[in-house]
Amino acid sequence: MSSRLIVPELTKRRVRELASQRRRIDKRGLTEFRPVTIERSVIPQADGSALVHIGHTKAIAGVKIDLGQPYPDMPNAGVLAVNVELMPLASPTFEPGPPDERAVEVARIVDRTIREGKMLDLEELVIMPGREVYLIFVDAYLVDHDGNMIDACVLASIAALLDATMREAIVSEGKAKLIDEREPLPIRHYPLTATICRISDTLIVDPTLEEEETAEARITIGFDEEDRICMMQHSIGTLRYGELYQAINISREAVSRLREDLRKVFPDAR
Amino acid sequence: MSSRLIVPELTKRRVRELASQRRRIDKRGLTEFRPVTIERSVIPQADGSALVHIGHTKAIAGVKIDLGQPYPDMPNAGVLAVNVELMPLASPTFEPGPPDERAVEVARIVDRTIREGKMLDLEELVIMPGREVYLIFVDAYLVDHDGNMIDACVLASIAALLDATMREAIVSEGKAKLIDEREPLPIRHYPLTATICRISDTLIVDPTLEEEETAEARITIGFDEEDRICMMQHSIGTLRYGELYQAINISREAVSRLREDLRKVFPDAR
Amino acid sequence: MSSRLIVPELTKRRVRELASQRRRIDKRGLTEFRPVTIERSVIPQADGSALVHIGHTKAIAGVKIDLGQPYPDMPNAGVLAVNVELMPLASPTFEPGPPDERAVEVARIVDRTIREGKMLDLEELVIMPGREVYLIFVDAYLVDHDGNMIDACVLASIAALLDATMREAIVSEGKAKLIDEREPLPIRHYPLTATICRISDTLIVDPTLEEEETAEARITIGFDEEDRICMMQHSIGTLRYGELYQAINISREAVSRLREDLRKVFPDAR
Amino acid sequence: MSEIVRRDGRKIDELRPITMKIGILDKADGSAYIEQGNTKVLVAVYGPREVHPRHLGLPETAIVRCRYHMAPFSTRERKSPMPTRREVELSKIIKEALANAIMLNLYPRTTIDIFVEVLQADGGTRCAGITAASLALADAGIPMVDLVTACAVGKWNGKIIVDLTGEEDEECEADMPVALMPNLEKVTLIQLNGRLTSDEFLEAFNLAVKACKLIGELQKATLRNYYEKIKEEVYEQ
Amino acid sequence: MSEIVRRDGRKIDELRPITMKIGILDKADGSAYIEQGNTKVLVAVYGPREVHPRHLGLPETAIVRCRYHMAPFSTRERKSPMPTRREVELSKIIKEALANAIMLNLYPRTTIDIFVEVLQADGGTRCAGITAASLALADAGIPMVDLVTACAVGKWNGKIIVDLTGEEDEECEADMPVALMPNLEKVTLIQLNGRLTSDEFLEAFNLAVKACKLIGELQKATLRNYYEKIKEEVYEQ
Amino acid sequence: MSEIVRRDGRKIDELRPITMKIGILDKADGSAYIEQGNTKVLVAVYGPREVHPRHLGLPETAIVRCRYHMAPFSTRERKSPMPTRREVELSKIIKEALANAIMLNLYPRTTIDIFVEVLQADGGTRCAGITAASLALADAGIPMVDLVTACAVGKWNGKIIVDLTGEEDEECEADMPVALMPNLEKVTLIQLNGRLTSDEFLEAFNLAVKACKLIGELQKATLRNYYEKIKEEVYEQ
Repeated sequence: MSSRLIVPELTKRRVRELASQRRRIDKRGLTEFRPVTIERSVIPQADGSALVHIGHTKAIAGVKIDLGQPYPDMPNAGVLAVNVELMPLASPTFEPGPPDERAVEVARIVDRTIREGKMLDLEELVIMPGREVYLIFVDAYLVDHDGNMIDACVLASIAALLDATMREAIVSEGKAKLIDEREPLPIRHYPLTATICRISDTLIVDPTLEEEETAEARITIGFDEEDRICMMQHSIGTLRYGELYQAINISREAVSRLREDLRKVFPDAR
Repeated sequence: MSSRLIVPELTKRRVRELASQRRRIDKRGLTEFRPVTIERSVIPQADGSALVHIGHTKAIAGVKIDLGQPYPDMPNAGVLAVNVELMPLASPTFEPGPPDERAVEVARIVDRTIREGKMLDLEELVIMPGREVYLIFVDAYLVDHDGNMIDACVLASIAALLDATMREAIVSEGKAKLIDEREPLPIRHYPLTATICRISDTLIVDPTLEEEETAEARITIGFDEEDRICMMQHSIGTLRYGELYQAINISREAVSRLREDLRKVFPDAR
Repeated sequence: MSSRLIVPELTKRRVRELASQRRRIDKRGLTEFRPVTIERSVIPQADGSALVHIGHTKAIAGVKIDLGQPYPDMPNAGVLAVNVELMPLASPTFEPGPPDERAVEVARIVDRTIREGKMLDLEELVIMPGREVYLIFVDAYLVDHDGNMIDACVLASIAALLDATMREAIVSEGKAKLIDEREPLPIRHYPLTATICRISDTLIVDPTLEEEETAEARITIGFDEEDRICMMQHSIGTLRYGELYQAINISREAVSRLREDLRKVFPDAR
Repeated sequence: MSEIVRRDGRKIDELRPITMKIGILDKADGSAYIEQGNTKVLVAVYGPREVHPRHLGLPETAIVRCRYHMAPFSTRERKSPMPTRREVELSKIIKEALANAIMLNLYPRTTIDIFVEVLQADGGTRCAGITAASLALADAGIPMVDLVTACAVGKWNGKIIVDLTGEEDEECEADMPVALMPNLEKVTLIQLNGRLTSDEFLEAFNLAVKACKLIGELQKATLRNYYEKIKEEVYEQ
Repeated sequence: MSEIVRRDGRKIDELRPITMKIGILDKADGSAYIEQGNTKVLVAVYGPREVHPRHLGLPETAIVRCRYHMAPFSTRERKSPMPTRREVELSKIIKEALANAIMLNLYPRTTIDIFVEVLQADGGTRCAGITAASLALADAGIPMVDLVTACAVGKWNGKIIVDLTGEEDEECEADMPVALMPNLEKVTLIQLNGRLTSDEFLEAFNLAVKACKLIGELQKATLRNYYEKIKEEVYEQ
Repeated sequence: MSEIVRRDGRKIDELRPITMKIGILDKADGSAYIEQGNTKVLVAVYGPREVHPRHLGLPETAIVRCRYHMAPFSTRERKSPMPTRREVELSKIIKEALANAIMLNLYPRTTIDIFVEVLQADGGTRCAGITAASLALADAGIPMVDLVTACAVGKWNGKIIVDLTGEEDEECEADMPVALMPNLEKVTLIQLNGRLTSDEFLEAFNLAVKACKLIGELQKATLRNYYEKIKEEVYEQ
């Protein structure tokens, strides 16, 4: 990982000054996301896919579905495997190679948002208990990094799962096989996340790269469609107790606006 | 691996001077171990465990036992797998990452002491020949490194195996399963090692870190309870033929005293 | 990988000067290989083996044959696995560790020459379709690197396969087993390669290390015994269209002379 | 709120028995050991020391590195010694939780290395690790703006409970590790796995604050005893 | 020679529909995206920039590094994200194909890093990658002696065809990716998998030259449009 | 003591046929090849040369690095080319066995790299490797205080025997590789796998000393012939 500073100190100072006046460098409202676009089915060869833009930040996610064995300790559940890569083409600070701790953290956040937010009914993905289940692979790739990679990777992954269909399985002579008929995934909930930063004692949502590099604290909070908190990850700095409560309120509203964007592309999503 | 010297040249000179007068920096006798303590069952979650102190040097070993397939070329033997890690918390010169050549050497010494010393009757660990056997995992961790990591890791591993019990296996419908009844491991022999260094032409047993870093030669010799040599590893420097014979005699006696310490904690051990 | 230059600039200049006069530093003809020797069965423990010299460049290849599962998408074909290592003893610029991009490229070239040149009838290597087939491992090791490692590794691998025999397989109770009777491999074609370099607008065959380091372009072309092109790899520099055609003609003739050398050791080879 | 409801007989707001020891390793610059119920964690601190490779050092501040690692024998099934993605994530998260308390600008161009080794895992290992690491940092003489104290809370069987065991962790509806600087009233780590309503979150967070205060008192008492003992030893000589 | 014979209805010398975009990434110094039939490839260029570690830099020339990588979802079966030997080889080969066109001596001691990411693979990914990388290099403002343009040809069902799909690639008797500098009439990459007679080779190579010329025109048109648009944007301000 | 008892008809104190060659590689600074029965080992030495990365060099002495490696085709079952723990251990042990004989202080800040490649394994590969490496070091012109000579002894079928084959190694009760500096009468490597009484150890060790002396004579004869040949070649010119 290169240690070279990609945001000049001067810019950081400007970001801080503006924040202390409750303003942002790109003139957005404090609790406003950058323009969000969601394109579905961008990779027809995948079982599901989506490309999302959050401002200049771009992430693409693909879902591949196969048959295989369940985990030995979970014979009655399908397998969900989430992988995130910070592609070297997304930023001068990313390098080829196995996922570093930042990529692993984002992968774990995406995984937990889907899993703990109960997005999928994994028990519906069992074909023969203990022997044959669906394996759902979600691969999210950050393609252009202008801040807030977490929400971008979560949004792309959720959208790719909503976009996905799986081939039906038939069992004959004790062996499962996929046929060409397709059905939607057993989606139960619609978790999404919003990331908050504190700069000069001001909380903002959806930080740009400049803001993120300036931030004193960062926390990502996920909500399902019933406004239950389903994921939290405090990943930079410290938060006063009151700020934590405030961050929850801000992110809850930001997520519900983000959910509108999602619903435009997936009308059935709640 | 850091190349910084952790024992100052001045100390080394002092160690050499004393050795040439057949004395040691901590006033021990030449063939005397530092105080040895052995605590068994320190990790109740493991099937067997022990924490040993040899002076300030500390090692902890845990045994986990599971069912699995034998090696294809040894269908009639249980599987023994020994792993040693020099934990980065044990010394400023240890670094996180896969075991380096020092750790691999110690692991191989522990493995050979157990295996060639015929400690376990591996044939007793077969449930269904060629298909299902006990897998014995021994993980030894060096926790505090003040010299003589080899004897510490051997002693902790041997003690953890003596401490261990395994769940009984029942076979039904051609499949083996572990039940909650426990039985001791099939222990046949009681190998132990003692490490000898040469400093200023004087042989000493159980070197401290300062002595080990000063040593001109090092050899580790293992004996079973019938005083048969069951392991040798010459790992630093050269030895005159006579020194080799002398080292064998010194280590034989040191091992028999170490065996007393072991017997206090495991009265059945020979 | 060390970046130190192993061919001095002065030598390179001399190589260039000579080439511009259509001469070579070792006085060879432009389209002439260095002396080639092929020794077969050098590793009796392997199922097939060969050591080749091309001038000072030496490569050794061994073939090991075992039983195993076919690839899921190719149930009716035996498995061919080619591995190439540039052994650190072959050159001051090679270092221990997993194969670097040069070794991988050579391995892929050897693999494609055998596979696309249809040397082996992989379908003849099936014992039970989808379940049990022969696995053919070809391991080629560059032992001394004085240029043209590609042709040396290809030649050693081809010779080791021609030298190889495989144990016959019998099936009993649905399981395949190898017995002690041996039969030759199902060889169908005899691909070989020749490598061409351009230096000072002159094309030469079988470059020495000095020539290879001076070369402006390099291409390796493989032919089967019916003079069909069966492999091409352009690996350094650029070629004018006419040079490409010329390179094909030169390498075709060089390969047919190399085939004479092979036939001396394997009289059945075409 | 405090009737007995839990498998191990604890009240919902009751911590497991906690033992802390300081200065137990000879070679480390600072070390501590904690037992919280059956969870056993050993922590060592090295530093401030030179950074290798040197270009990783920063001109105006110390860097903090952390490895959270579980021994193969620490879990019910043997764990491979290779670091899992969970261990990589927790290493990062624990590093952040502690770095925020350390006066890093006192030691430019150096590194402070924290090694958290889980010897037996029965729930709450990252929190026990942070609590112990805080003591090990103090033992190493590294100035902090406040101790860092951690405890998990969660929702189990419909109730908000504190300090989950491994079994409770597996069965729970939500699990929320929290690390605080209790005097400064600042959160240095918070994670949530599972689902909570906002009200449940508030209840859980308040319970975590309460638990951390208790554990913070234990930390301070442990430190006091340790320094007393050292003082005595010095006087004796 | 041009009757309809192929599974997708194309003539034997007919290219698939090609779309190219330039400058689509914000952070990269140069970027491009290509769709060639169902093959989709994204390329970014960083540099010329400092080399890390520094001893890899060369005193008289820039170095070029390249990573060709397939996304796990790009293939029919999910591909492990770990680089395969094929990806390692293609990274080297693509690097050579492009480095020969770049005026490397203008930027001593620097590196030019090219990242080729295959998003969907349906034949011809290395060629599409080279074609797009050439545009990304132009977008990064890196001087080249000529554009590099690539296209695969092959022998399928006894006929020499151009621009093979994934299906044709699997079924074909020979597959030959070619990259050219079309104005300079120089080959910068040629590989052959499968068997061709010398006559078939000539026919195939000529077809590749023809295809590369066409694709080269598309590259130039795409660049022209892109610069026009930039110019307009500058005037508008 | 010397009746025929062994599977291959050898007496218990009889070595297998040994062939040694020197200077067989063109690029290495020194090289040697040994066949001991069916065991075949190739060794190359590079150095003294600059250390990379440079901070590994030592100001007052050369360092020695060694890789012991078995070719995939060297064993009965194909061996994965990845180094096993056994190979890592033997690399370390062989390095120590040889480093003790080299006058390291003549070449401060350099490295001497020894590559031991087992081409065919039939028992005694580490010993054959050491014997050959000693010749390769001489070939590289690196001053040593004595040659290093190695041979395994063991207990097989109740008898102490010398120079075990692979088959004897598998069946034996004890296997003891020994490396000596025969003139200085110093042990530079000794390992024991299996069990021996002290008396058996003495018998085995004496047998090893005897065997090493014989092998040492062979080494010297091989070196003599090699230098003669070089001298002749020089005179001829």
